[in-house]
Amino acid sequence: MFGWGIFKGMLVTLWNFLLTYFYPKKGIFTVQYPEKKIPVAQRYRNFPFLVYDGTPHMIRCVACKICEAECPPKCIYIVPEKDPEGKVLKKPAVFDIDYAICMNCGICEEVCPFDSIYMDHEYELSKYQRTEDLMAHKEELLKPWEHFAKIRPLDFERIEAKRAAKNAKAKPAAPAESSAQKPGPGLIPPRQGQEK
Amino acid sequence: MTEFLDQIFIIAKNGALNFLGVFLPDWMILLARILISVVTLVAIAPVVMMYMTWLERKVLGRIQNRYGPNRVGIFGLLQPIADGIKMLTKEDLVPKNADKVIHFIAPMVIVIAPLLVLAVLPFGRNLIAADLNVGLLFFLGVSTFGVIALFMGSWSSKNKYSLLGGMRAFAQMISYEIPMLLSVVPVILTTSSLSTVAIVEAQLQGKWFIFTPWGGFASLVFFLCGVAEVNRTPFDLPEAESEIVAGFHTEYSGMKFALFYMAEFISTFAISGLAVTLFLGGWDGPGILPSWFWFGLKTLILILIMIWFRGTLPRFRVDQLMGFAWKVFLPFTLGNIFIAALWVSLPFPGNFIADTIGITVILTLLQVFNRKEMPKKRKYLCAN
Amino acid sequence: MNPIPLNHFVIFSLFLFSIGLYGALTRRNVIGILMGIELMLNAANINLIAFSRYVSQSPETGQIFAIFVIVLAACAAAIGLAIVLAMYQNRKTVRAEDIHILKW
Amino acid sequence: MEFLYFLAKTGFYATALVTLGSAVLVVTLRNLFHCALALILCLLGVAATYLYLKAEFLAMIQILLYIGAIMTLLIFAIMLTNRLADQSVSQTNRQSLPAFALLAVFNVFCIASLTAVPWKINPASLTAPIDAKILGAHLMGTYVFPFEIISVVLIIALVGAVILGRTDQ
Repeated sequence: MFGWGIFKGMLVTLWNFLLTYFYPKKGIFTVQYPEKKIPVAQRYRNFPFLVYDGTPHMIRCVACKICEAECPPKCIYIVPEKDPEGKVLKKPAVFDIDYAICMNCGICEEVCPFDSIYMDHEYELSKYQRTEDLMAHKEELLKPWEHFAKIRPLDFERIEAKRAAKNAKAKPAAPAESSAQKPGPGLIPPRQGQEK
Repeated sequence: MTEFLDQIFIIAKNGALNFLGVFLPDWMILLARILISVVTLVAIAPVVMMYMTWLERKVLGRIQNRYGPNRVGIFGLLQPIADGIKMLTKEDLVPKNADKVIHFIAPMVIVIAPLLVLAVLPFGRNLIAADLNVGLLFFLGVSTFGVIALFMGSWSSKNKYSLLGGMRAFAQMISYEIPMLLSVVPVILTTSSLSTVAIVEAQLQGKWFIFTPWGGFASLVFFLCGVAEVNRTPFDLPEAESEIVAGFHTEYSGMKFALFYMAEFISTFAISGLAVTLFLGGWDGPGILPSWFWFGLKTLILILIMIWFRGTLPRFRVDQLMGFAWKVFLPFTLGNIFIAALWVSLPFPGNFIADTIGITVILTLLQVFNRKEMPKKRKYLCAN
Repeated sequence: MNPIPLNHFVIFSLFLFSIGLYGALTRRNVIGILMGIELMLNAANINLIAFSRYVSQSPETGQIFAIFVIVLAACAAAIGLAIVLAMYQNRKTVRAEDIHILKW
Repeated sequence: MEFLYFLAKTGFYATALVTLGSAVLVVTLRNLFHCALALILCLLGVAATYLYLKAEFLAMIQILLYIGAIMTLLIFAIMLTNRLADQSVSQTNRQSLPAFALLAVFNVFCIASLTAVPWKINPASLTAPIDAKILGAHLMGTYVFPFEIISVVLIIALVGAVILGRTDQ
């Protein structure tokens, strides 16, 4: 019959229209953004942040500049602290990451031997000025280690285990060799599992 | 109580006039009587238009499994006001070598046509602005005005796309106006009067024309021609963004563009109102609820159907668009007039049989002659 | 309430007719001439209806004639514009002066 | 109520002025499209005069047929032939002055003779209501023969127009 296709098409839209009212779970999937946010996956990575234990002075970074060398777009800038006599200390005085250039590849996280820089989950980063505001200085980068535990619990356990093993080995002053990687409970966490 | 509710607007108007009558000469009262109905119509039309845009965006959203606007106001109810302000504050461009005078007048003239049509619609029992005894002809005459204004807009902006869009809109509206005219003739034939109030009175107590065999098809044709007359999907080729930039209102921005938009929505309201008056029994409904409520409800249903069309149907190609009007609608409406004549002249059992035979004959003839254009049944190879 | 005197209608249609005639006589563009003719036909219509309303015994005759005049004006306009289009396509001109020799 | 009838009569003279004004515009404007729009305004004025003569059906037919059909045709023709109609050259040919003089004389002569005639006003037909039904009855009754001939003429005219206007492929 002539208009049969049109009729079936109209029924499909009517069905969707009614679905959104009477059976919203199946029908409508819009998330009202500012009020509710879609949870981010654990392995999601955005701009890096520096870790400190306890107080911001106890910064883990020792200004070894490996990440500065390894960073492909060269967006990290480190100046180590000097004590009054001019001896270089093992703490960064200036640690800048240019968010405008950083392509959040995560290489600095992998090469850092002191577990001091990790990729963050923070994505609401809109600023007014492209040059000044996007240049993140040390103070803005510093975040407590508990923050890392909150956003990436699985990696947190794996790194804690690794650090604990290293400390235990260092204490009896045995020569440190790289301990076998403890097989974590599967590196890619299933999506549902992250809501612990 | 229902009688009071039904005539509430008339009582309010008479009350106001009696109050004014105290200190105004009587001829001024006559002018005031006319002025009140005119002012209410001209005030209500833009409000109706604003909230039709809101309704359209909400319903379209829901069809596409998303919420419509819900940020401005509780359910996005202030969204039309926000749109209005946006349109007012937008810069108003006039192309350099455009025909300044006509470019300025066109949006004004295009809004006049649908507003004039509202004067003839019977919103409720004796709730009509101007009860002309040539009401229906007035509507059809004035709807040709929109065509001319549309062409003024597209011709004066001296832009190839708007001229092309204007030409297509011009051709489409003319070729859909004739079937619309002819689909109204059976209604005039049965009620033997052109006044819209008489037409509604002929359909009281549920004897709506849509239930008669010729009425059902004539209302379908009238409604589809109305959709085409208003340039809405699936006949919205002239102002489709994908084909020719924005058709005839390419060179318009700011408030002038909003006027084109307003004209489209008010004529949507007017045409669905008229379809209700002609075929769905105007304000006829069970007595409990007031008469103007029934008119509003039926018009709302028709507007929702038009929005439903917009949410589902793809757009016509130009030649299909024209071919559909001339090859399907026109022959059908011509035959339909003959069937309506049969319906009026024959006694009760005879006219049903005659009409059904007549309609089946016409439909089969249409199918046979349009065999070439009808899309073949597509066989999808990977269907099984 | 005395109605509008008949003479006013007659003078009004006379003016309209003379403007139309002036347009038809002096317009250079052929479509301008057609517009002049439309004006003259309208003036005639006004006279028909005015006289049928004021003077004649059966007032509807004037209106029926006016309907016939409108229909014939439509035919005249259709044929006139078809001729204009044919002229435009063959002789590439729209001016009335260029068509002054009877042969092609 | 007297004031209202006065208002109605002045209304007629206002419409007459507007119509004559737009008629003059039709004849004098350079841009043909502006002429067409002035003609539309003039036709509307004529429709308004029909309303003053209590011929509503005619007024609506005028708007529907004249503005809806004939003017649309005219605007199509203007648009199709617009490329050649250059506005620089003067739009009126040489006969404009003699034509104007002749017409002025003709007008003066007509007005003098017309106003002198005492028209025999028939008051009955002034208020006789004429609506679509009576017109239809007469069209189908006493005037059915011209009605049929008109439809034949229309068909012939339209077929002729199509043949004339058709560009031979």
